[in-house]
Amino acid sequence: MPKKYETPLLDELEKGPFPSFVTEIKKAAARSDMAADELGQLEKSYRDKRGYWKHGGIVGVRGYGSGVIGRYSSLPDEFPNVANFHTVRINSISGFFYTSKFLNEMCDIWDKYGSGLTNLHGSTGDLVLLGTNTENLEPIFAEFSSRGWDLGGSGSALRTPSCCVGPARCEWANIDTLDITYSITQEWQDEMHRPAFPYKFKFKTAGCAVDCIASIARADCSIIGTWKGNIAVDQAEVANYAKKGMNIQEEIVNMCPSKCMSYDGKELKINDADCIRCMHCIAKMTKALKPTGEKGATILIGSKAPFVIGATLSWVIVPFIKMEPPYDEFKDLIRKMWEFWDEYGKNRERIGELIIRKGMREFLEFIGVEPQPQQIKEPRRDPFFFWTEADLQK
Amino acid sequence: MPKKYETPLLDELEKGPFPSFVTEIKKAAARSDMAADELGQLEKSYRDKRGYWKHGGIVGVRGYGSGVIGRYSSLPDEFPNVANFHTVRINSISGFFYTSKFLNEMCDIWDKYGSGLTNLHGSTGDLVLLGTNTENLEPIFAEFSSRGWDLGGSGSALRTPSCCVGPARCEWANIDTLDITYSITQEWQDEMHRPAFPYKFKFKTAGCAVDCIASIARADCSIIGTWKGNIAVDQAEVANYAKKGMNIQEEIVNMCPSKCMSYDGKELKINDADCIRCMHCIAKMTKALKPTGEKGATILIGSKAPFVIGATLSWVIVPFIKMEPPYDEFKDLIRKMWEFWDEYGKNRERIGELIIRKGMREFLEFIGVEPQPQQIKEPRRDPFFFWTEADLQK
Amino acid sequence: MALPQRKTDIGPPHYKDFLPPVIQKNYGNWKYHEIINPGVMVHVSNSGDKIWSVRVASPRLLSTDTIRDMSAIAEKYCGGYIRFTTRNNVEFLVSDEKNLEPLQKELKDKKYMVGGIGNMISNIVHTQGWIHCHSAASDASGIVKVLMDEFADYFTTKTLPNKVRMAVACCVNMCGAVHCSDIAVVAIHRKVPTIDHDKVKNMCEVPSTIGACPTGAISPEPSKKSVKINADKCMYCGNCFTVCPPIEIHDPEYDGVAIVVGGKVGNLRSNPKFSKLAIPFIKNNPPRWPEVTAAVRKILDAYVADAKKHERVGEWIERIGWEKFFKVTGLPFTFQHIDDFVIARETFRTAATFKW
Amino acid sequence: MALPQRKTDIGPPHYKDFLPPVIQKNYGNWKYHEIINPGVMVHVSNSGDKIWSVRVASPRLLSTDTIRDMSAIAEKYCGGYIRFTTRNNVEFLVSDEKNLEPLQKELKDKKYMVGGIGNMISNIVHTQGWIHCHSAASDASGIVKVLMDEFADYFTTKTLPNKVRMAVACCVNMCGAVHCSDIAVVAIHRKVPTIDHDKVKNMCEVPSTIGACPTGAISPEPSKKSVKINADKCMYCGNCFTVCPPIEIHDPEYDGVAIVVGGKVGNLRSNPKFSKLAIPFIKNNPPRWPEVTAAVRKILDAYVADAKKHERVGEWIERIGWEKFFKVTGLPFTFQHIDDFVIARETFRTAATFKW
Amino acid sequence: MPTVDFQGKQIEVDEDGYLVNLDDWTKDLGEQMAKGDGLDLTEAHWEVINFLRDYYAKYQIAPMIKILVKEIAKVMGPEKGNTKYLYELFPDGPAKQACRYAGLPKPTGCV
Amino acid sequence: MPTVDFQGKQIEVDEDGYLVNLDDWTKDLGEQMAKGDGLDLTEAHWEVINFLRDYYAKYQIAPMIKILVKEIAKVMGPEKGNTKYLYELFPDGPAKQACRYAGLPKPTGCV
Ligand code: SRM
Ligand code: SRM
Ligand code: SRM
Ligand code: SRM
Ligand code: SF4
Ligand code: SF4
Ligand code: SF4
Ligand code: SF4
Ligand code: SF4
Ligand code: SF4
Ligand code: SF4
Ligand code: SF4
Repeated sequence: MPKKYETPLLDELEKGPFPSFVTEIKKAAARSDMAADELGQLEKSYRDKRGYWKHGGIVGVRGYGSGVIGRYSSLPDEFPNVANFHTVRINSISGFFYTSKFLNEMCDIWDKYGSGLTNLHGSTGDLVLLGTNTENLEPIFAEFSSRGWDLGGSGSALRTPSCCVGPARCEWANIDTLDITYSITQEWQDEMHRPAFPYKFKFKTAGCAVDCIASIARADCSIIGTWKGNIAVDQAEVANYAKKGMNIQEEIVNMCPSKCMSYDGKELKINDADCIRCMHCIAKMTKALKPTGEKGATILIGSKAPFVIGATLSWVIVPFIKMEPPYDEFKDLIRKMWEFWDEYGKNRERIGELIIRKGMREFLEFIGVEPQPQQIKEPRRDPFFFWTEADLQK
Repeated sequence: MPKKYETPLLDELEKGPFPSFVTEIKKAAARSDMAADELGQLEKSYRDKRGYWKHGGIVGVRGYGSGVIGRYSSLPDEFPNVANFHTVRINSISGFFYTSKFLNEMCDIWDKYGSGLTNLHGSTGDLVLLGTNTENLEPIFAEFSSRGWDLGGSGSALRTPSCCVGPARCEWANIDTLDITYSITQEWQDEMHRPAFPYKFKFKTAGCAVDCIASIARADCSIIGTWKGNIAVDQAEVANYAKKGMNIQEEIVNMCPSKCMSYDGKELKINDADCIRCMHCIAKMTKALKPTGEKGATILIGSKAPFVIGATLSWVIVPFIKMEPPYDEFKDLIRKMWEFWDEYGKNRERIGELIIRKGMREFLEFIGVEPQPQQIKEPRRDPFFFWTEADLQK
Repeated sequence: MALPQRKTDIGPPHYKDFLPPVIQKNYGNWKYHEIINPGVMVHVSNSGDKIWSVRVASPRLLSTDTIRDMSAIAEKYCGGYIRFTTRNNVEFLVSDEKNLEPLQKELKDKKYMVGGIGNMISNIVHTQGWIHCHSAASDASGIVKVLMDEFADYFTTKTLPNKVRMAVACCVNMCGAVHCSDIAVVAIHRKVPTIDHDKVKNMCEVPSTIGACPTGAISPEPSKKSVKINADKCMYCGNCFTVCPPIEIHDPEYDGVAIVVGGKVGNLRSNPKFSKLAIPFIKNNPPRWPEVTAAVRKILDAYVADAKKHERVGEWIERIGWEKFFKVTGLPFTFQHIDDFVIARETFRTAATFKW
Repeated sequence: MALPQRKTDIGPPHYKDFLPPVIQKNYGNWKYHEIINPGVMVHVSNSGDKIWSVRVASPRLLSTDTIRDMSAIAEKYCGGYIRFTTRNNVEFLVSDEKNLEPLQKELKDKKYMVGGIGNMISNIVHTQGWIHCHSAASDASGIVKVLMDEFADYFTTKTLPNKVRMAVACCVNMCGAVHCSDIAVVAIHRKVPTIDHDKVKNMCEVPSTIGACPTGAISPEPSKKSVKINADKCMYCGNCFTVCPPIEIHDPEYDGVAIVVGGKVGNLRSNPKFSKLAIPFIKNNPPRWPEVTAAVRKILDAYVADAKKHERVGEWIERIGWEKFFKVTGLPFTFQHIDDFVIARETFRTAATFKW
Repeated sequence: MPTVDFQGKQIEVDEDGYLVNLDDWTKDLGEQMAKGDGLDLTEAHWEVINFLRDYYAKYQIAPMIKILVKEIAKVMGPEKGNTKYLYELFPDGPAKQACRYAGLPKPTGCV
Repeated sequence: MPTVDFQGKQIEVDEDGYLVNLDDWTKDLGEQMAKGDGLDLTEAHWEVINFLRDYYAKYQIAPMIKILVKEIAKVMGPEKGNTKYLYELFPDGPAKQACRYAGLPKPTGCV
């Protein structure tokens, strides 16, 4: 029987309509010593208004440098069952699809070797097994890998790529987000499991500019589906939207950022040459509007959290690239980017920070991409700029 | 008889409809040795595609550290009459108004002591006497100052303040630009004539947000007239504009940046609370619209040319201040700013650069101005910020 | 019991094996979707096939008990097919329309919170907090819980001008999308870290520690083989603490959260935007952080009252102007709001235009 | 001849003494103005009084001869009252309507170029160039002359969607408003400066020189009591040359001009804007820089063809997008266009939206 | 604090077995740590460990993996200049094992 | 290059009279330069000149005027800590005269 802690503060968080994480921990704590001590320590944190975990430890499974986040309690005597309490990152499925069969198996293993607590999912997209002891790591890995599952990334390595639901259940996907994610994950297993980069590297793939995976905000490489072609308009459906009460002028035409639409009460017209493919009109009138023509992706690089130079959003490197299996052109491009990073990156320097430090020119020349106005919002303002010897001879 | 140079290249610049500066130099060169050598040296520059002037010299008049720009030819043997060829900056009149009487007197003095060439005006706003020898400086100063004129600024000093034509001939002036300029010029003669700042300091005053003196782009302190109150609409005049062919919806309502206007074909309505006083509607319909209520100025600080950190535009420090003679509140504010600059400014550091380096807080606290959202376009994005001990106790 | 044979570098299973048959068949061939109610949407394929998704809220931190329960439900109504969304909600994937009602009923009976589809407040992206991270300056799960309780009706029934994406991060590492959320909470410190000098030389790489400081506040202290911090330059970010264990930054007395607003990631209408500081600090007040929910309520209410249809929070604020945002919300404007970090000058108002 | 008694610190005369009586009377009491033609406008006071302004172009560099001539004209028609504009045009201030026609006639007869009022190209703000400045990488007056010749009809007769403000600066010190002009020319160098090491120690403050470099390319060369330049970091701005005479940067072979576009200073409609790089380099080709006039013509024509009424160049470009600007003008996009200076990251396209 | 018994002395280590006092390090202690993991340190191992120690002594930081890999390629031949080889030598990874045997501080942060 | 005759030697100066070789400077040369401008250097003048020389020796730059003014205030009393006083001492200005007599490089740029 696991120890039972008094948790008057946490109990307050079992009230209210939203499902309670405290209830979840309590469920596991009923069976697991680890979960019980987690609960106890958390109550103490709530009382003292501070965490009681120490700096990350270095633990893992044989042959891998990543996939496990080491964690030690700073109160091991008080909470011995979380004295060491590491998380295991299981590489999730593209699009976060599961079957009950797998989930039940996963629960069996985790109840046996871990706290019974999970995160579905971690922010990066891993299936996070939340808390186990050092000695259980190898068994857990054996159980999962023998069933065809592998660990995700951590450390200065490729992180578990993730994507939006895309073509599996969305009419707007311009690219096969699930397949791309699967393919790059498989391609770069070594880069994921054996940290050899200057710092972490994340891929996120969205089927369109709606970006339901927030790729532009939190991926070193954001792959965003797009198209080259017109938006086909089904005028009958337009009329339907109007009939159902949509104010097409206000809600659609006036909100188009490139002001390339017009509506005379009957016909909705789009000047496609000026459309910037923001997805607003399509999203709000999905039955009436549909992109046509060539499909592919825009590749953006560099988003990340605030350290050290402030948060960044990814920015355009390649405005358009075809994304068809086996994605060789894309993969070669990424390899060149990594080469650049490998060559010039400092310890704990994300690729985006490096490009900002070195300048776009060095990066683009290295990876062999032409300068294009699509890469920038606006040209430079100050007349300070470089000329290579070759430029001067032109 | 001044020397006559062959100027085949410059002669090309006497062609065409626009008045030719070459013709001007030639006119003066017909009488002045200096102007003649200026012409000759310039022709050589045109041939060799490079200037032939040396780094600025240190020359001036007794008791002043500024007002004269020393200049020496790097070809003194070839062009001995411009071997030294300094410019004298005469402080111009507020609003650049002159009388023929003064202009003629000025020409007399300048023909006697200088090249006969002028700039009306220099970019800062001085009446620039273009080119004379060292020995003529004192006589020139005596001639001008005895007639009630003084030198303008140069060096690390207050520069000649300048302003738009304002209330003298413009219906939109919210403040008396001419009087403000005159008053600060008189107040700070010492600061103008005896350089004691870390670097130059420029005032420019515009009567309204149209900013016909480009104050926001090139003044350490930009004073821009504004109002607190409604825009009075003369609907009859609105109708007149419409009748004369103005598309009020397109040209006025749709172009209003704060989208606070509406027009139903008859009445033009303004939601004044949302107006940002950009001046567009007023400028395009001057007979129909007129600001009412309290008048005053917005004080912005910091614009300058690109060195060292890139060009800057001035930004808001005081959203609204009354500007009435003797402008004490304003002058005290400026004195505090100078104190701050004096305390922390590095050599050749403009006040704007200093504020950027030190942060707005230190500056605002020093000068005693509250933080206000009008000072910024948007709040900070990264959660990195300071707390003073006093803040923590709040 | 012998362990099964481990394998390495096999990667995750192929996604195809986890897709319901109707999805496999209509993969990439969807025509449109319709939102039936905040908890149910249907996607219709060019072939006429349909798939219904029923969404329920999840605290993300799930016990195996709950997962087993969800599995059981999925087996009963969905052929065992279930997915998670990118914001950690659960989606039951229904291929057979007749299962739709019974599924919804069972979910309701079991007190699952159904909703989140459309112009709603969906789940709050968040991080580990006191549950598992050494770096946390507050708890994430607790704040998420109280916010979602407060706004539950916006998940289940009441719609908004557009989606409102919220996030909570337990420190400025921001392991979520706080920096691009409509409304987000980020935990911060406010005191200069202390250094256990004796340990630095054994546990800490001095150059990395110096390099970690965004403001250059750290310099070597050679006498102690350690480092020192210039208190005037330190803005308590904690990055030195991350790279150097003998540095301590937690201070329960002064730790708490900031609230940022107006970010977004989608490209619709306006470009992706960073969140900006709305409230520099609210003290940690567990277990229910009432000041935080009240503050978010204030911002949300102002948005709901004033935004146009389809306008996101950031788009609304940009339309009315930040000065008006502070006015309508009544939030005080402080020195902390004025940027003094790397791109500060780009945030200064280089124009004479603003509202009073 | 004895000199008159000098005075100091008296400042300029009072402006009142230079205002025409009608202005003195109606000072601050103007009601509206009307543009009669591109060379004439009238301001009408609340009292009903009027003042007409007749504007003529000026090369700014004026000989005393020309000034005397203008004075004479002013005396004849304007009671001697004349003013200069902030863009260096000359305005004859007419108080008596009957003088208006004869004045215009005389101006035309004397080949003064009348115009510049309204939506025109007014005079080009510019600087010293080879005429008087050591720093010049090109000549300003010459380029202004050829541009104004090229676009003379936009000064005298043809109107534009809005004012087009041009500027020319002879070096990156930019003693004009190049950085905020609709279209501007700025002279640049393209070669790393050379250093006369022997002179540095006598003529030059080493720390100031190091501090002057925007990119930190300069470091001490203690052996020579001089400085050295890291060629990889130098972007030829010439600031070291400004502060340290033994540094030389002129190189006629490689000096020339860049063209920047889209800036403005007024607050109307959109906020003041910086100019942005359109053409990184055109070689100096005196006396008439035909490539410069052709390039500006190309940009202006595209603006005239495509801009809406009242749109400034920068507003037009922002509406169509920079990618389209390069497309419609046919100007090549190069590495030089991509910012790599202090706020570079703010110029990167952090969105998936753009035109092809 | 946990300790390990080394030649009769109690040496302090942290939870992951890294030295608490770097000065406690000796070659033999490194050998013993490896033995504890079931590893016999060969010359190839020592090549790595020594490089780590030298690098740390010089720069006060552990080298980035890419630097280590390049060094190995230089010394042991290009076919060994990859992380695979490093993991053959140190199956738990260079951070977990090589740095520990080398008596460097525990690598932080990068998780 | 112009020169000045100083104790029989030809000393190189630039157009504005600043030394071309700073090493040529001596106290007497400073005195002579001042005489040329009709000035007799008093102790007050030397206070300024010496400060300029010391400062330059230390920092390799001429002090900003504000620093000079503060120094004077410190040494000579607050009522003399202003530019007016400096211009009384050196009517052509500290840049044009004091720096020149002190044998500093010609101040540049700030025009
Ligand atoms: C588990 C997770 C939060 C969660 O609750 O979901 C997480 C947890 C930690 N992150 Fe994170 N990060 C997680 C996603 C993120 C994200 C979001 C994303 O990947 O989409 C970010 C922002 C995007 C980015 O990459 O910048 C993120 C930015 C960071 C940073 C800042 C990195 C930077 O360059 O600024 C750190 C600091 C570091 O690397 O030392 C960090 C570090 C950490 C550490 C390892 C703290 C540390 O220094 O030891 C946390 C371990 C917590 C623990 O003990 O369990 N974590 N971290 C997420 C990973 C789960 C998963 O694999 O699915
Ligand atoms: C004469 C004039 C240009 C003109 O043809 O009109 C001018 C001429 C010079 N400027 Fe200027 N500046 C002139 C207005 C400006 C302006 C515009 C303004 O004042 O509105 C600017 C941009 C705004 C600003 O202040 O930043 C300007 C920014 C500079 C700079 C860059 C300052 C900076 O902080 O980046 C320098 C460089 C310096 O100070 O060393 C400079 C330096 C110079 C020097 C003194 C060059 C030097 O280093 O010795 C030039 C002397 C030319 C000569 O030999 O005649 N000049 N200078 C303008 C002054 C005339 C007058 O008094 O009316
Ligand atoms: C299921 C999910 C994808 C997945 O792979 O899991 C998803 C699914 C859909 N999104 Fe999304 N979005 C999902 C995360 C996102 C995100 C990412 C995030 O929140 O971190 C965004 C970006 C948010 C932002 O911009 O900050 C996102 C912004 C949108 C938008 C844009 C809203 C807007 O106008 O700004 C739409 C279009 C709409 O609602 O009209 C959209 C539309 C849709 C559609 C209608 C797409 C479709 O045709 O199937 C899907 C159902 C909408 C719904 O839930 O209201 N989805 N959607 C994610 C559900 C998360 C959740 O549990 O709530
Ligand atoms: C005379 C002068 C002021 C002075 O003190 O000398 C002046 C005078 C007037 N300006 Fe101006 N502006 C003058 C320089 C400016 C400047 C400054 C500059 O160019 O460096 C600007 C800012 C330009 C910018 O934004 O980059 C300027 C932007 C305007 C505008 C705004 C145009 C717009 O819509 O963006 C107006 C309003 C309009 O034209 O509708 C205006 C309007 C006016 C009015 C109508 C004001 C009035 O009611 O009297 C005056 C006659 C207009 C005209 O010339 O077309 N004035 N005007 C300046 C004449 C310069 C010249 O010779 O051409
Ligand atoms: S990003 Fe686009 S394709 Fe992907 S789920 Fe969202 S709307 Fe669909
Ligand atoms: S996708 Fe966006 S830019 Fe294109 S037409 Fe629709 S709303 Fe306009
Ligand atoms: S700035 Fe305003 S007040 Fe001054 S002249 Fe221009 S429009 Fe008139
Ligand atoms: S002044 Fe500008 S913001 Fe105000 S109503 Fe007129 S156009 Fe709109
Ligand atoms: S945001 Fe900070 S405290 Fe929270 S999980 Fe990430 S690193 Fe840990
Ligand atoms: S807390 Fe942040 S700002 Fe303060 S010293 Fe540490 S790294 Fe620097
Ligand atoms: S822009 Fe440069 S070259 Fe031209 S006058 Fe100014 S400092 Fe001299
Ligand atoms: S030219 Fe400019 S960038 Fe080059 S060394 Fe000199 S100051 Fe630095």
